[in-house]
This record gives sequence, C-alpha cells and structure tokens, in this order.
Amino acid sequence: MEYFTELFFSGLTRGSIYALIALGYTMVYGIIGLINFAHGEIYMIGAFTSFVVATVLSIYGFPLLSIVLLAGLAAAVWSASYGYTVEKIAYRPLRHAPRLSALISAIGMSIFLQNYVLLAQSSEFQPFPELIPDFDFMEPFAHVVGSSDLVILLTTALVMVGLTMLIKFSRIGKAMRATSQDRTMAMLVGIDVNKVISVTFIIGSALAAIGGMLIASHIGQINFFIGFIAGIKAFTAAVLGGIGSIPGAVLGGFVLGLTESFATGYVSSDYEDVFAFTLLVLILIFKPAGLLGREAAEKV
Amino acid sequence: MLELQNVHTYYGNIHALKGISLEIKSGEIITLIGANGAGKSTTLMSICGVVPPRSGEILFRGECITQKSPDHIVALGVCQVPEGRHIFPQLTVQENLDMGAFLRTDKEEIKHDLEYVFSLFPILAERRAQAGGTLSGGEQQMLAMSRALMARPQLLLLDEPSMGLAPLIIRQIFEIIKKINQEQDTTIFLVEQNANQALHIADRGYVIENGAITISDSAENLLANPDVQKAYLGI
Amino acid sequence: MLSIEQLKKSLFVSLWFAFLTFPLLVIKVDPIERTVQWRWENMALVAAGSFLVSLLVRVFQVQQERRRERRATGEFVDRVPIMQIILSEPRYLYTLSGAVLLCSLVFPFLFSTYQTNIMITALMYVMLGLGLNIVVGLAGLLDLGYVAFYAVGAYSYALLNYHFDVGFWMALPIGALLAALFGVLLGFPVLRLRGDYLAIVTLGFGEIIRLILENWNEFSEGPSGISNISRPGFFGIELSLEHAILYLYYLMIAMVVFTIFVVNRLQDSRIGRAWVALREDEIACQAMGIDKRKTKLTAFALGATWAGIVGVIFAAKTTFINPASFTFLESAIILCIVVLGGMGSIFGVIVGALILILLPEYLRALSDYRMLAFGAVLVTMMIFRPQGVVANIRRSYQFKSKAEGEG
Amino acid sequence: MKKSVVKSILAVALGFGLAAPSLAADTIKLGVAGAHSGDLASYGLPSVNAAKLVVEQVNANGGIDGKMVELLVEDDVCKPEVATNTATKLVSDGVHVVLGHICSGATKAALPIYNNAGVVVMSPSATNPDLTQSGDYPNFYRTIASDDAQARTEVDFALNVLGLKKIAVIHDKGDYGKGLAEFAKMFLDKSGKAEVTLFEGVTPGAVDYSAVVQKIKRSGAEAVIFGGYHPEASKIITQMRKKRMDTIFISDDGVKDDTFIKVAGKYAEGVYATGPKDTSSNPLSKKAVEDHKAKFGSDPGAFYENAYAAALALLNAVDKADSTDMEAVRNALQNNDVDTPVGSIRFDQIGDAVGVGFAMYQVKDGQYVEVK
Repeated sequence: MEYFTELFFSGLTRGSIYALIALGYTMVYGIIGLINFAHGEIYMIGAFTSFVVATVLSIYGFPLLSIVLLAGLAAAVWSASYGYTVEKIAYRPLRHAPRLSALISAIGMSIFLQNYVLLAQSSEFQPFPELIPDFDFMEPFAHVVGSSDLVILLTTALVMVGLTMLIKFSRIGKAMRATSQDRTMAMLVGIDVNKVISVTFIIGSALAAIGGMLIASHIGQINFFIGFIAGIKAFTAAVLGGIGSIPGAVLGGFVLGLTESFATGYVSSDYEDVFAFTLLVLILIFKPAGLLGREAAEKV
Repeated sequence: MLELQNVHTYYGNIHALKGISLEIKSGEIITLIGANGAGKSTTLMSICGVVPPRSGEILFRGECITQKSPDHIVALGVCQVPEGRHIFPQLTVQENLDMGAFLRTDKEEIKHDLEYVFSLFPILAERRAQAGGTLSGGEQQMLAMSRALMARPQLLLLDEPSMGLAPLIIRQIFEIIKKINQEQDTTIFLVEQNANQALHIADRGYVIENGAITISDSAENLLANPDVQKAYLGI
Repeated sequence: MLSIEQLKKSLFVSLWFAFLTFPLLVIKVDPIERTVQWRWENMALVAAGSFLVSLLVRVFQVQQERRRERRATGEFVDRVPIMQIILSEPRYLYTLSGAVLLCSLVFPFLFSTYQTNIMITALMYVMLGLGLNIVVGLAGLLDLGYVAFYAVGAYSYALLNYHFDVGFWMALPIGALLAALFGVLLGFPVLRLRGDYLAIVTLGFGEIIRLILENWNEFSEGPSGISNISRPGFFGIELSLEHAILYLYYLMIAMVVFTIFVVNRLQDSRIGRAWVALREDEIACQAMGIDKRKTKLTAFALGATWAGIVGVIFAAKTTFINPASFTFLESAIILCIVVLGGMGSIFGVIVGALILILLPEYLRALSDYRMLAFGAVLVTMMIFRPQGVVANIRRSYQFKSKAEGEG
Repeated sequence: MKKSVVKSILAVALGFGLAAPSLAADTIKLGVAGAHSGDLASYGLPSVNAAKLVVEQVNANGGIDGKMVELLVEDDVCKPEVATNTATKLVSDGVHVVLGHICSGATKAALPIYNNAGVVVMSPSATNPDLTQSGDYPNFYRTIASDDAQARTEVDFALNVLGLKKIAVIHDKGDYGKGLAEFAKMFLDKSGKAEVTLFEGVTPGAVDYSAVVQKIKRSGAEAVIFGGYHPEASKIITQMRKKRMDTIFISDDGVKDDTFIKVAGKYAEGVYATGPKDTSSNPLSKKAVEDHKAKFGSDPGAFYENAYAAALALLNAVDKADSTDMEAVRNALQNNDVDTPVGSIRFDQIGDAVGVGFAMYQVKDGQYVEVK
C-alpha cells in the first residue's frame, strides 16, 4: 500500500507539472486554434530565467524567501514577455494564413528559442539552486512525499483555482471565452481580439514559467532541452483532456502523470512513454475529442 | 449618420466590393437588397472593420472609421447582428447578453436595458440559464438582436435576420425591428434577401449587384420598380 | 521615407528586445564558482540589431502598402509570378524539367563525392516530402509521425540483411509493403479523428515505434543499432565507396523521377481528386458517395509506402541505423519541407527539400548558429510566404471570411 | 558544333571530378570529427582543442618529415546520418588520419567510408565493444577502454570490494548507457554472487524519476549500478537521497565528470564512478592541461586527455610509418609505444589501447578520489 501511495504522489507531482504547461497549450489552442509548439520553450525560458535570477540573488546573499519570490516573479514576467513577443512576431501575421503555415512557424520558433538559450547560456546541465527547503514537519513523510512535491501540488492547486476564477468571473476571462467560441462575433461586441489573444499568451506563458521553476528546483538541474520533452507530454495531456478545455488540461495532466507513474512502478519504465501514448490513442478512439472536449464540427 | 464613399474591399485577391457608396441618415431604416454573393455581408463587415476596406472612406457621424479596429467602431455605437447569428454557443443566454454590453460600465443602465430586451423577447427571460447553442433558430435570432441592443447602438446593422426562420417568426422579428427603430430611436441598416418584407418596413433601399450599387431609391419606388420586382420580389 | 513616428516605434522595439533578452543574454552565472558575468555588450548588440531589423521591416511594409494602393486603384496589375507561368505552361515546364534533369545527371561529375553524397540525402528528403505530401498536402491529414514509416522501412532492410542476408533490391519492395501495412494499421484507429487530434495521435504513434525499437533489444538490437548493412549491389559487383555513392545517386534520381511521375498521376486520378475533396470538405464528400475510410486509408498507405522505400535506401546509404535517427524532429522537418515548399505542389516540395536539407549542410560554416538560423528562416519564410515558396495553383485562393468566421 | 561543346564541357568536368582528389598533398591532413554543436557539443569540443594544441606543437617543431599538419574540423552532431556526410566530406578533402568520432553510433556509420578511403580513425570516446571486437572495422583505434571493461570494473568492485548481494541495474536507454548496463547485468548473473533485483531504463529528459526511485527502493537493492550520463545520474541520486534512501550508487565514465558533482551538489557525496586510470601525475597530462588553460583560458572538458593522446598517437604513427597509407599507419600504431597524457600506450590487433584501463573513483568532499 505504501508503494502505491508513493507512486500515486509521484504521479501527482508529475501530473501537476504537465497540467501547468498543458494549460498554456489548451488556452492558446482554444483561442486561435494553433498548436503552439514553442510553448515548451517558453516553459524552459521561464525555468532558465528563474535559474539565472535565483543564482545571482543567492550569490549576492539574499534571504531564501525573497529569492524564491523574485525568481518566480522574474520567470513569470519574462516568460510572459516572450510569449507575447512570439505571438506578435510569429503567429499574428499568420492569423489568416493556412493553419499549417502557422504550425510550421511555431516549430521554427521552437527551434529558434532552443538554440537561442543554448547559445546565450550553455549546452551543459546547470545545477539549479534548491529553492524549496526540506520542511521539518514533512520529515516523517519525506520517504513518500517530499517537501517540493508538496509545494508543487499546492501551487498547482492554487493556480488552477485562480485561473478558473479569472476565466469564469473577470471581464478579460469572459472576453477570452467569447473570443474562443466565436472570434468574429467577439469583435462585433467590441472585444479587442488582439488584446485578448495577447493576454492569453501572457497568462499561459506565466503559468508555464511557474511550472518550469518548480520542476527545475525539484530535480535540481536545468538545460536548454528540457522544454521539448515536457512540451510534448503537456501537449499530449491537453489533447487527452480535450484540447481547448481548461479543466480538461488539468485532468489530462493528472491522468497522464499517474499513468506514467503506475506504468513505471508496476510494469517497466522502459515503456513508460509507450503506455502514455497508447493511453492517448485508446482514449481518442473512444472519445475522439478527449475526456472533456466537446465534439464540435470540424473547424476550417 | 453613416456614409460610405467609393469603398473597395478584397478577400485575399477577390475584389468583393467595387466602389460602394451609400448614405444612412439618423433615424432611418435603410435596406440593402441583393442576391447571394453580391457583397451584402461584406458591406456590413467593412463598416464594422472586421474586413477593412482597401480604399475608399467610411464616415460615421462625420468621423472617418475606415481604418479603425472593430472594438473602436462598436464603442462609437455601431453594432451588427451578423448573418447566421453567431451566438456564443457555450455561454448562457444571460452571459451572451452580458457580452453585448461588454464595453459598457453603467451597471444600472445595463440592468434597465436587460429588462427592456426581455420585454421585447419574453422567451429569452425564460431561457436565461440555458446555453446559447441549445436555442432554436428563432430564439437565437432574438438573442442575437437582444445582444446587439445591449450595447445601446446608435446604428444597428442587421444581416439577414429572417434567414431560415418560419414565416410567423419572421413577421414578429420585422415588427420588432420597426419597434426598436421607433422606441429606441435606433437607426437601422437592414440587409435582406427577403426584399419584400424588408422594403415594407424600410424608408429607403439600395440594390447591390456584383459588389456595386445599381439602384438607390425610396422603399416604395423600389417595390414598384419592375426590375426589382422581377429580380428580388418574385413577381 | 519613414516618419519620426515610425522611428520612435523602432526605437521602442529595440528597447523591448533589450529588455527581453536581458536575463539570458546579459547575465551569465556560474553557480559553482559563484560568479556573475555581466555581458552588457550583448545588450547593445541586440538593441542595435533589433532596431535595424525593425526599420527594414517597416520599409518593407511601406512598400507593400504602396503597391497595394496602386493595385486598388487599378494602376498596378499583379504580375503572375514567373514560377506559376512556368508551371502552368507545359512548354516551359518540360523545358525546365529537362534542364533540371540534365543538370542533375552531370552533377556528380561537376562536384566532389561529398557534394554528391549530401545531394543523395537531399533527394531522399524530396521523396519523403512527396510521400508526406500525399497525406498532408493532398488528403489534408496532418501527420506528425511520418518518421515511423521511414523507420519501418529502414529496419526492415537492416534486420532482413542482418538475419537473412537479404539484398537491397529484395528488401526494397518488402520495406515498402511493410510500411504500407503500418500505414493502414495506424489509419484504422484514427479514422474518426480530425485535425489536431489526428496530429497528436500520429505523433504518439511515431514515438511508440521509436521507443519499441529502442527498448526491444531482442528484436532490434536496441539503441546500439544495426551496423554493417550492405550497400545496394550492382549485379553482384562490389563497388568502391565513390562508385557506390555515384550508383546511389543515380538510383535516387531515378526514384525521384519515378515518384514525381506517380504522384503526378495520382493527383489527377480518381483517388487523387477524392483526397482533395476530402481535404476541402469531409461531409460533402460523404454526401457525394466517396468512401471516407477507403480514401483515408489509401492516403496513409501510399504515403507510408514512400517513407518505407526511402527508409530502405537510408539504411543502405548509412550502412548503420539506430533509433536516434527517427525522432520527432525528423517528422517535423519533413512536414516543414511540405509546407515551406508549398502544400500540394510537387515542384514546391522539391524546392522545399532542397532548401531545408542543403541549408544546414552549407551553413556548417556558421556552426553553432546554424540551427538558430534554421529556426529563424522557417519563421520568416512563413510570415512572408505563408502559402509556401511555390504555391499550388489550385490552392492559391484563401477565403478570408472562412478563417475569420470559424477560425 | 553543339555536340562538341557539350563534349568539351563534359571533358573538363570529368577532368575536374577526377583530378580533385589526386591533388598531391604537401601537408598531413588530420581530420577532427564529432559533435561540435548542439546538445552533445560539450563532449566533442574538447577533442578539437586537444587536436589544435597537438598540431600547433608538432608544426612548431617542424612538422612531420618536413610536412606541416593541417586540421580539418567537421561537425557530426553525433548523428549517424550526418556522420556519413561528415566522413565523406573529410575524405573528399583528402584527409589522411581522423581523430573521432565522439559517439559510437556516429563512429559506426562513418567507419566504412574511411575504411574505403584507407583512412585510419582513432576515437577518444567511442566505447562500444563492437567497434573493436567485431572485427568489422580494421581501421578503427581508440584511446579509451571499451564498455565491457568498464562494466567489469564496476561489477568486480561491487562484488569483491563492497561485497554486495542485491543490485539494481538502471540505464538511460541510450547506446552507451544501455550497452554498459547489459554487460554489468551479464557479469553479475554469471558471477552468481549477487542478484540483479531490477533492470530498467529511464527516459532521459523526463520531468521526474521518483517512480523509478520508488521501484529501486521496493526491489530491496543495496546498490544501483547506473549506465548513462551525468544529467540522469544526478537526477536519480538527488531523488533517492530526497526520499531518504542511502542506496549505494555506482556509475560509469559518463558520470565521472566534474559537472556531475556540481549539479548533484551535496547528494553526489559517496557516489562511485569508474573512469580512466588517474593520470594527473603524468607530466604530459599536466602539460596538456596547462597548455589548455593558457590557450583557451578554461579547464579542459570531457575526453580531453584521450583526444590529446589520440592526436599524438596518430601523428606519431604517421611519422614512424613515413606514410599515410593505412597498412603502414596500422603497423606503426601496433608496433610503437607512444608517450601520451594517458600513459605510454600502444595498440593491439583489434584496435584497443594497451595500458588504458579503468579505475574506481568515489566522490569525497566534492571531488573524485581514486579508490585504492
């Protein structure tokens, strides 16, 4: 039973990270129908920014709490800025172009950003400062759930609730929902669609940045390539849950995380990704729009 | 109130509007009739800035709005009920109406307007909590019009409000259009294929063919015009 | 030419990029030695660079605007692009094709073995692009796991050669058939899926194939791969390296010509028209009595066949394969070839493959910067020519209202 | 008229095509191939630096038999399909001997091309046993011991020195890591002294390894033998220690890298890793490292000394053979000792360096210290 619990928490931690990144995919997809391949890179840039800032601050001797807050803030701000810029440069001019062109632009952006960080920083793995200390009260459970797992779970939960409130009740949230459902009509009721799309990218990127910082601190290292794999997994999670649906992204993230964790634990980690993708295929065969996705008519 | 001067609009390489000029005065109901693909909807989309014209000028109350973004134009008081109604399918009726008042901040007045549209279309009040996508065609048309009214437009652009609806509902809709025009002092620009109905409530009308205005006259004269009768009235 | 207003905007852009690149380009930390390096010179470079680029873009936009105005007033009539004239006029097309063919035939004699060798690679990607073009360009099915079929072809030959000493020419049809079989295998479960769901499932399928090859040692030798695969034989004669490369090169030329011929015929055939129809409107297609299942499956199977063929050739060319050659990035690059060249256009795919495969090879001098440049080129090309280098004539009209209304 | 023009063009072209490779060389061309860009560049670039330093030194001393040595550096990004292009390019450019490639897969793909052109290749880092043991690659040499030797060292240490009974073998699914882990498992099984409680691969780059770590714990292993590189190793060790497991961690050359200690920090303490025998007391090694610091202003990276040794051995063999002919160079390599930073070495029939082997190291106070 303890083994099961351990695997369960390990899956939850993994799932939270997937969910945080998947939110960005799903929000962007919902609003402009684009698979934002560069999103994984935004996550990586967030992690890298927090790495740089946290290391600088710790060298200058700042206290831990202020390092965590400032690094998190910097990660969110810069990731959001990158997300905003990427949309403006690489996607906005293509809004009326064939959808595949935008997809290629996104792939190009992803390659560009990866190599930009590689050149600007380093190709080697870098030690990430430990931002989440071991809490004393967690010591009895440390062999099952670590302190950083706990922080990741709590942060994810908090972010989810915050995002749901934002989407549901705020003015910009309503504008986002309207834009994702019918862009022309959104314009006709006076919504500045460009602004809404920018805000979507900003929010999605900031969430990914927080995920990036948490996971980098959890595993204690970082390099320029982490965005690619996390990005593909998170995208899988988003589709699994039904792309375009926010609760779907969260659910998809957890389902994927738990599947991988249990597959590793009870079968073999050799095939952990095979399990993940097989699950995806199976779910899509029986529910072609994902777990919580709506079966809408094909968008053109 | 609204003036189009030699407006040219393109979809990609397709020259959809080839020099449209027309004028709408405050308080009028003006109708634009024409066949499928003549450029009726494009005219409305050009006015609203969704498909901005490549050349020519659009003036609203003397102000040039040709290159303004749609949200600015809506803020000036130009609202459109587009063809096919475009209800936000996953928002409730109430939320759809709220979206109509997106740019407004006067809470009290919004409440007042909400009551007004519910008085126009009582069925919507019943369906307040229902998702927009689940309404029937007629109800959707009512919702679309109500949503536009929630913005308190000075100029209301209606694109084929009768399309796909039962004759009884069409009649009801046209009555309400007339009513809005009179009670709210809203100028109305009505695009219709159902020329007969439209001309009966309109003051003046334009006929559009192949992206250009071919006839412009008072509604009565148009109803009597043999060419119009033959082409659009099925007489 | 440019107003003060626009200069100001460019200045703002340059400030923005200076801000954007600040943490990663300016600061460099060494977490071990605990030192911070401030590279302010990078910020100056970025600011100056982005200012210039922004100015250039603005000049370009102004010109674009002017041309558009002139066009609107009828002063300026769009010239039909020279490419389209050539492509639409058989006379020119045949002359051009003949010239290209002639050039490619004498190519190995004009350039070194190395050049010939990378040209073989480029030609392989031409074929891969043309194969994927059937699936994506013609049938409109977004396939992000195309590399799986490529791997199937490569491993069929490698394994057959390793265990049973099967020769290249025997393996070629077997690899093609197996790949086609996998195409159908993938096709069945995804028949119901559309658009991006299809994309992610095909991506997953591609990964599954690669992971199996990587983990199932007993079957595929795992990550260490299979080495010493025979090069294609020439009537039983052992060829020296130069000759083997030359032989492969002409083989590839023949294959590409064959592929172009087949794809061209396919395009205008019944099934080809069914694909295009399916791409444009699935529901209308079914209403017209097109068998959706069969049509989609043939698209997958035919596309996969080509990948299988190229896979066999790939194994024969490198003589060593391992799963690392069949990653998602490979699929992405093949997709880029199709889209960058111009979806649905045979000529476009050829151009796309040559650009994307030869570019990084000739950018070797840039070494570290080449992938950066590669990404930037992809984005720039898409922004300025979203329809691809060579737009397919049939597809050159995009209705804006569609994209607007339902996008 | 027309025909003759075409003919003469063809003749000229053919002439060029044939003449190009035979342009007689008055320099010795030393090719350096490996990953010089991309994510594996940090394994490939040190060998370029090593070659530069060696060549500089040789040329300063008057070259080889009066001929200057010229460097041809080509990137293969560690991909087999690119490596064939790289090799063809080097061969086209008339390379005489090659230092490289870095990754075993790329090396395997490139070797037949060099073999065909009669070029001897020496890798500082390709450790796949097949490269020498299969007999398929007569032109291949290396200055590093093969994986099976390394696995042997690890297993012997685990069984005989630490006396372990239950061992989990983990790898990173890669060419190098998995190959090594398979040897380790095989040796463990054969010895009959210990039980392999778990044999599994982890996905490089995955977000989290805690599930695998839990599995190791459940298997009751006293130690983990990990085959792979330091990024994965540091993730696993970190998560094990965070889960309060004190399982012994034994790993390989890919982990015996200072970056591992930097990244894993305090969790690296006590980790065992095999690595080439300590040569830091060797004066040539000291000189090589100092030269690197003087010229490039930094500490040399991975496989630097092996690459330095390979460059020395290759050029020495060309010198001794007075020829760049493959057979002559092979003979010279097999029959002459050469002093290098990794010791005085010569090569055996199959291409492995005699006298290069592995020793076991342990992290103590943030440094690898040889376990005697």
